[in-house]
Amino acid sequence: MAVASLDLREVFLQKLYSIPNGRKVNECIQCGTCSASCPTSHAMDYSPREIIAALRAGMLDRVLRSNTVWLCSSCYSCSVRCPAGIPFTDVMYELKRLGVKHRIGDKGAPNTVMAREFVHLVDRRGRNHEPALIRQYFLHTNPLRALRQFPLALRLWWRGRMPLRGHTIKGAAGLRRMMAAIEENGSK
Amino acid sequence: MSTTVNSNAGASASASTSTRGSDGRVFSYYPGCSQMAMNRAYDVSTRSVAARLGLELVELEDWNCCGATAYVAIREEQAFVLSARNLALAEQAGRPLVTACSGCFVVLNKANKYMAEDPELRSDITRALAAGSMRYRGTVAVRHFLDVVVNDVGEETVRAQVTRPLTGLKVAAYHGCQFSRPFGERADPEFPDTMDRLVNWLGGETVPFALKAKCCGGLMMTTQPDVGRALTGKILKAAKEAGADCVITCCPLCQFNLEGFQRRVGAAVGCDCALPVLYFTQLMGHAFGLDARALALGDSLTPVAELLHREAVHS
Amino acid sequence: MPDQQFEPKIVGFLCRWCSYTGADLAGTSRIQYPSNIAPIKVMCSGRVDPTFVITAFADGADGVLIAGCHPGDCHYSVGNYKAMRRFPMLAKLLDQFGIERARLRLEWISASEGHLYADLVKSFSEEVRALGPLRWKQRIAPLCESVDIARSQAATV
Amino acid sequence: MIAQDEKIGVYVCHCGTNISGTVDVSAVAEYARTLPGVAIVREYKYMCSEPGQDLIRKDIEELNLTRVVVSSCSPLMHEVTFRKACNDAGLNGFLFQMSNIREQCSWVHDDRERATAKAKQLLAAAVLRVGQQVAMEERIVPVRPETLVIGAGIAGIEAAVRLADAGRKVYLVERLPSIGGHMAQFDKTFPTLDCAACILTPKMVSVGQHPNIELLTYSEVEAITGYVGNFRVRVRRRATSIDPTKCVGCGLCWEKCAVKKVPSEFDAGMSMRTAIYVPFAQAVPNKPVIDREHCLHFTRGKCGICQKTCPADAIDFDIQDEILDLEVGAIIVATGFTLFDAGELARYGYGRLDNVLTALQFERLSHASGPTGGEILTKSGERPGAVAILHCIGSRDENHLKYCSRVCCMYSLKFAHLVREKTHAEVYNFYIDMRAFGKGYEEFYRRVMSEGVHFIRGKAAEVSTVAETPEEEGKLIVVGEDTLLGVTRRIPVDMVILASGMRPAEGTEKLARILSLGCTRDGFYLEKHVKLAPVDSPSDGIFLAGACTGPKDIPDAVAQGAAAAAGALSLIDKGRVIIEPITSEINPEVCAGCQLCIMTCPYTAIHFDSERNVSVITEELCKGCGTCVAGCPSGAARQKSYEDSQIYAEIEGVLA
Repeated sequence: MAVASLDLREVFLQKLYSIPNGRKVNECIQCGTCSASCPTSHAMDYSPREIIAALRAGMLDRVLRSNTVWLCSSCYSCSVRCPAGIPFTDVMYELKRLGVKHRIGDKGAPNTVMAREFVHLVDRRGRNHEPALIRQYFLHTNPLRALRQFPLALRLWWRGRMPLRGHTIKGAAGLRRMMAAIEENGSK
Repeated sequence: MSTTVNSNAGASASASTSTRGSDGRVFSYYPGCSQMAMNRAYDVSTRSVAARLGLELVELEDWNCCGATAYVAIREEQAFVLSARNLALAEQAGRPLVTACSGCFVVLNKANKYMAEDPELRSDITRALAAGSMRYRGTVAVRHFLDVVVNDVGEETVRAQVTRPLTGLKVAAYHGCQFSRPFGERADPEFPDTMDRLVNWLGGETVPFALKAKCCGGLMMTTQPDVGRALTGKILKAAKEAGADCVITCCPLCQFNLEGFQRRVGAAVGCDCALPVLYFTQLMGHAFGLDARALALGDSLTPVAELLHREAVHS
Repeated sequence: MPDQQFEPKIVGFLCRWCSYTGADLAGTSRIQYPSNIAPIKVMCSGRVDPTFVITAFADGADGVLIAGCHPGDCHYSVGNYKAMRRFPMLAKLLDQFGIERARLRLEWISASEGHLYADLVKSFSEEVRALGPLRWKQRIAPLCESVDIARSQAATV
Repeated sequence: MIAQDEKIGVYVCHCGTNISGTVDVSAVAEYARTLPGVAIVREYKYMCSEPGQDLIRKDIEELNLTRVVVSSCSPLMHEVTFRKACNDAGLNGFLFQMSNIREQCSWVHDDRERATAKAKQLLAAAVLRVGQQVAMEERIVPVRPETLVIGAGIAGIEAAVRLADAGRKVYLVERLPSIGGHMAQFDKTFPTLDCAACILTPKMVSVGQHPNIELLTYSEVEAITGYVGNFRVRVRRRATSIDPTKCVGCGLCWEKCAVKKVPSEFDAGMSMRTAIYVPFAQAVPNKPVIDREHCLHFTRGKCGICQKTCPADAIDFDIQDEILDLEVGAIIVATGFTLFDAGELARYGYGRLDNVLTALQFERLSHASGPTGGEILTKSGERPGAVAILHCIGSRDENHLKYCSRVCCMYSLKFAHLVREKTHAEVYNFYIDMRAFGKGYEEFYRRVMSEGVHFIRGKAAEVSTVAETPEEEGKLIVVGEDTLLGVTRRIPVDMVILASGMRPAEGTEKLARILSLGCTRDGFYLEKHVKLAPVDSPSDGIFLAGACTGPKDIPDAVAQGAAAAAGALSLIDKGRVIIEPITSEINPEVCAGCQLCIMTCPYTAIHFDSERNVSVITEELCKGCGTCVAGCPSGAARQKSYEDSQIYAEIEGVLA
């Protein structure tokens, strides 16, 4: 049973086509430049080229369930090399957002957690606070692994690189109002 | 007749806003969240060398998160709002915006461009900003500090500041991804030579370094350590094999990945990956004769001070 | 909101060498654009007499386009420069009549720029649509006793 | 205003479904009946066909039509056809008008109602306009029998030889010191593998010896004036510093030349040449030139060893550029292509890494008279064990050349074959799509596959030197996805050949301006019609051949050269040409003598008759731009075929 319904595909295509040059996915010539340029494609279930093939075949479900999107590190190598001018990094972002929003794609769990925690922090304070982010991240993923990071954390703390308190911007309330406004806009 | 007057007025107005920035000396400085915590050395050294070069970096008042990679992955328009708020603040200040963080640079620059290109996005963001009583007209230039130093300040001024030339020091200039990609406005997107030129002005030399703009793995060092280590490992290995004494970076995330995990990374790629890693600002500051404190050399996880000390003996 | 019911009429004076050929290319490439423009072929943008423009407005056009070869590419070396030099004076004349300057455009379209021609027609149609109908009879005709007077003014440009 | 007694025939074309698919042709025809002066309206499937034209001819004869309007395609397409049909039936062809309801209506609007409304507008404009038209005589001018051919690559050579063999005089202008073009640099030619020199050299020799060909090498066209049949051409012959009447081409001068380190253009930088040089052994003319940019006599004012050495006393440092003014009836442009600069794609390492070659460099490397005598060797002089050929370098790429360069697949196959044959190396072709469309091409592809060449379906992403395994140490590692496997492969090789695409030759844009030719977005010359008039330029009397209109292989370039020659010949042989009467006139009765027109005329075609105090146009010089008409304050100037009254009628029509 496909999770990604036709509707979701429509929503995705609409979003995809709204980004600059998003429509160019239709012009992919399947040359594989993206895959061979991607520093992490070896670890992906589907290479970037295959993701585009799957998208065009309407197999959004397959795409979202793969680990591929969460292995994109936004290095833009594919985007600058793509002979069809496809902004593939932006396509990946769009897929990440779709997966997160519809909670499809468990394979990306650690990255999803990282991204969610990041958003929480920034929404609250207006800025990121790295020590808090890392703490939250390991709490929600693998607390045991946090222990292994302890020596590094200690070294950082020792050098003053792990400040305990984060900073909240003065305009936090205003920023929240802006976020509310854009949220409302998006739900229209 | 009236149009002539209007266009003149317009021209002089825009000229006055741009002159304040484009005399090339005064910038709104955007440090970025990372420089407030784990990578404060970059902030400290950036401010120190800027002062030496006669650049006035005025910290952007009440700046917020740029809307970074991790944020865009969850919510797009919100991320643009975050960027836009910073751009609006910079516009208010009437100065171009400079940041030393490649991640922040790409996010702010991209938001700026996309808003300029996409009227629908622009109007959505304008409405959101208005909810917080702010406005962005799209007049701010977003710059990377490295680009400003090399392309605006330039060779003559930089050379004039050098008191401890980096004679004999072999440097791997690791530019990373997001300094020159995706737009490649000021440097080749795949083979940037911005830091190479700079090191040369400082009296040092850079080694041929094929992986100078390959990916360090970014956040994956934490979320997918196997993948991250392999990427970082390749870079450190290649730098070592090229005969580099150290690696310099222009991005806090690259810096952290390259310096923070060298033992485990070495194990992953099966070679010794221990190599001093420092910000280009630290290296530049050292050549300018600035002391270790002004460059926060003590923050380093790699033996940077020792390297520079040795180097100082050289010269 | 622009009046969705209003379909502006635009007359396009296209030079035969570049712009008319470019518009033909948009056709052979099947690039779609709004039907608001009606092309009139002239040999050179330099042939476009200011009175043509005034006549078009007087006869009911809401917008007028003059399109020629890019500067430096004129089939007749410099005809388009003449058009260019005439243009500001023509714009001033429009001011006198109270016709919005945005209703008249001078653009360069080469024989290979079918896509640009289509884009131009799209954007110009939208712009004129936003301005609304010209209403020469109500707005401008009272200012000059007859179209001939308007034309004769144009002839001095 | 259309006179009472006019009888206008209106013909609306369906053009199959090209027009009728979008425009309601019957509604347009119905509307035409309401227009003033219209006597008969017909619609027909294909007006341009013989039966379609017959309709017009018959109606003119039987109904005594006084004017004719056809609503169909662009006048640039069929105006001449219908005008002739009218003439045939005894109606002056200038009493005919066309309305373009295909290119500028049915093909660009998908809304049936709106397209139909617009077709009506355009038809009304044509009917009102035709009412203002007047019968005119066609202007007939003689055509000069000489032809100018610009560019002496294989297309230009073919055109020149064909014309010369037909007994016509040809001026063949070539920018470089020798004719031959790129083909002279090639080793073998696909798919037959015959050697380029073997088939080209005889042609080059015949050009050099042909009594009807005046060869102007080391020369460039600087200016062209006039019109079809009567062009005046200014050619600059660059100073060669050699007196060709004395030089016997013995070669002593370049043996003695002190400057020996100029990268050879002919060898694509793979060898060095001297400052006084012949580009290659079979050059035509086989006489040297002095490259003044590098010659010590010109750069430093000393040295003159060549002059001292020359037994024929042929070297003359004082020779100056020479300006020639030629008169010709036709012009053939065959300026060819230049290779895409692979250095723009830093990731493939061209210019940065040794043994990364362009296609032309490989041609020279493999050529028997090339820098290695035809042996395929790496820079260190060894035979490669593995060679990669990367297709589509620069081509089919949004960021560089958007088009397919057409020849690279085939020359890559040729390279693969040559490498296998000469070195037995493993050969890896990284390709996106294999395009083998020509005669014998697919068969050649099969043959090369059977020779054991590897084909990897995927565009190479980069050439790396960072080894990840011991086998990769010291090699060039080509990284690309094998898209058929879905696996990224790293292939260590000793040599990489970049199959660079083709872009317009340097100077194409400049010549376009000189000749008033249009260029496509890619920078190649625009043909009059890409399918039906591929060797005609939009300007009468100027023809296009070879790669100057887009990438071509040798057979296509030769075919175009011959076709362009045929075009020029049919023009010349006719001896006269009909010129559209579009010139301007000044009515001396009305002219106020202000002389504004004299200032606006781009052709100095207007002079002032001080006796009568009026301006006068010389018809032979007027090209019919109409700028003087637009600028005439008194309305004395008028342009035939584009009279003010006709334009006004058209304005009225489109706004009706």
